[in-house]
Amino acid sequence: MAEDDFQSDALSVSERLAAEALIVDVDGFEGPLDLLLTLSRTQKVDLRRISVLQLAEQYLAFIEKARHLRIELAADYLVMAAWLAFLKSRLLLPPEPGDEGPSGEEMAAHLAFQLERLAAMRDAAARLMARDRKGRDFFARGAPETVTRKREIRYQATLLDLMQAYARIRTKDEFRPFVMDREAIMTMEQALERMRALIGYAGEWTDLTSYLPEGWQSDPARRRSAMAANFAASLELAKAGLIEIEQQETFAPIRIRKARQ
Amino acid sequence: MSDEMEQPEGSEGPGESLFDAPSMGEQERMVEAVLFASAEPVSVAELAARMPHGSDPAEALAHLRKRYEGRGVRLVRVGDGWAMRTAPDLGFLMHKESVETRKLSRAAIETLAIIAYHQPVTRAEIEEIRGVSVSRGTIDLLIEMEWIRFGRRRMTPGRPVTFVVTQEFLDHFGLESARDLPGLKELRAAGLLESRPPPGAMPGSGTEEPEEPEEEAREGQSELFEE
Amino acid sequence: MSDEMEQPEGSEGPGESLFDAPSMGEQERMVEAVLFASAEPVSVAELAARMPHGSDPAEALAHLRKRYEGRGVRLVRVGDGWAMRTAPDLGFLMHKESVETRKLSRAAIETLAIIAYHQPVTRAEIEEIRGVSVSRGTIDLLIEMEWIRFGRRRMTPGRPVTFVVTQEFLDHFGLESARDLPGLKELRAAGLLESRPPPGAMPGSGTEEPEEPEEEAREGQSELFEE
Repeated sequence: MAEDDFQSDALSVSERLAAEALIVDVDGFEGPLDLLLTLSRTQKVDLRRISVLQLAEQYLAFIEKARHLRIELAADYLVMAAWLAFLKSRLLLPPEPGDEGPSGEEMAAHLAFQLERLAAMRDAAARLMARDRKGRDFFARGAPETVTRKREIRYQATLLDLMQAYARIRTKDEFRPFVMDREAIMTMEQALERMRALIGYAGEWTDLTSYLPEGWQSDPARRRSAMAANFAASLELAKAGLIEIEQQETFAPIRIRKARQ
Repeated sequence: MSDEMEQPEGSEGPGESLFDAPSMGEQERMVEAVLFASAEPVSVAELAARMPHGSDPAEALAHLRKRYEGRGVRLVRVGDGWAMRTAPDLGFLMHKESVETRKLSRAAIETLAIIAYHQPVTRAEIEEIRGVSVSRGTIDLLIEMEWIRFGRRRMTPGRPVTFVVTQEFLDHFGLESARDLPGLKELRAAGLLESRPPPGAMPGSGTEEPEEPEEEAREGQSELFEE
Repeated sequence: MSDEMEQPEGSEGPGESLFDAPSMGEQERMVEAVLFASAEPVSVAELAARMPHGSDPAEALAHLRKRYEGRGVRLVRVGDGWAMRTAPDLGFLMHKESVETRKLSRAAIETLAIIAYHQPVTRAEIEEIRGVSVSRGTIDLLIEMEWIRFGRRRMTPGRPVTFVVTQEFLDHFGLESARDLPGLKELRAAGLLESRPPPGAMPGSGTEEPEEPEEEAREGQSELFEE
């Protein structure tokens, strides 16, 4: 701490406070360029006339101070410090013969350009945000009428498509693979259609199996399919309120009858 | 429009009668803007509350209403409020129509073909011919397209409905009657019934098989259409 | 073969060029109705598509714009669209309609301004200008607000995506086009919109591989937006 006090002796109180405010506020900076821009304002000159050398020194002093205060600085602040130290040496020392890379002046000019450009963008952003804005200064229609989007989907099919489709179906039988054999399949719709016709006569509880059509009772595969279809159909009919279903206990026969009323 | 300058800034203190009310032209502008931007009809009382003190929104409304007479939008009374609405004769502009052409799905075209060749035909018969169940969506779509319609009920137990093709169908496919559809022999002669090698006849090889008849039972309406 | 199908259903048959286009007064009404009904800008092409055949929406727009001069609502140009908006001097009447604008961070505001003035601009260029990396959240936020969108990829190594501002941006800030951004000409004249390559290695600007940071940005969703 004593060291800090000693260091800051050289600075006036107001300068010291300003510097400390900067440091305390370090999180508020949007990176080293932003910090440089803020520091440059203390020069109170047009950014085009700024002394990059002086700016570099200000920045390095700032970093130094932050280190003394043991403030953790993000790496890019330190990278910038290293670069500015290099720039400073380039600006101060005459170029050595065989030196490669850009001159100190070129580097300084580019830094000045960057600062000016950033400042210009800040200014542009402020002007943009200060414009009349929709939803604050001017407004769109509050009750837009919904445009009914009539999306007409037009299906395309030619006579050829139709004929090919039919041909496909008719020739399918000729090569019908075993797995496609639907002989042993009864659809729920079939069962439903059939049961609808029969249900008028089912006044008493009747075992569902008695509804299986002729020819579907013995062969196990057909019987299974018919049973499933009839069961599903009876659920449909019960849902429609046409029949009642009961089963006395697990695995007991399922029985149906016409709904009372 | 020098009146603009006299109008209180912000609406903080419209209660002051120190300021003259804005000119009627200015009041009309205000009513116009408020009605335009409001999502709901606005009552005269609410207009008065929003406008500078001393304004006469009822009169401004009357002027505005006259101004919009015969225009594309009108000032209309809705309940005890006022709103702007499109002129009724321009309602047709509010429909945006787009036409999208899609290919009919295989299920739909096959179902259609069966109905065309076998009409009148019941759903059960279609299923028997196709070998798979026909989804309700497929039938509904074809009905909606006005390519098929319900025919007479079949006089068999259950009295199932039948389907037949429509005049619209015949027009679309350029047919005078469904009887003009080429028969199987002609199809064969036209090369449409080329003999294809039998697909892998083993169970499980179904995936390589383009027919994949099982899919239909599973598909929902949205999957009816191929790109 | 079904030409009669092309005609929009429900329209009073103005789709044919057999009919004369409506009078200019009538066209003006139509444009007025369509623009009043829409909260979003409507392009001339869309107006033409919705109006009867032979209409000249551009001319109707010019008439309409004149008609609304000085009124409570105005006809404004937004990018390639047109919209009705309330006059900005009447904003004080609308506190009820005001939407709470999200408080944007400084980073977001600056990033937005850089994209607007430098578009199309890559993420690396934004970072070079601000001297700090741009967080994904900032870009995401601006995209979500529909103020920026992906532009074309830059044809440089790594093919980085670029960002541009949207029509919604123009609409929000009351700009006819991005050329009307405040101070744009001066900034360009001052060379401040140039992307000058830094001499030698500068910190914080990824000079050695300027497009490098884009590599990560490229993968993922940005792939979706290739034009």
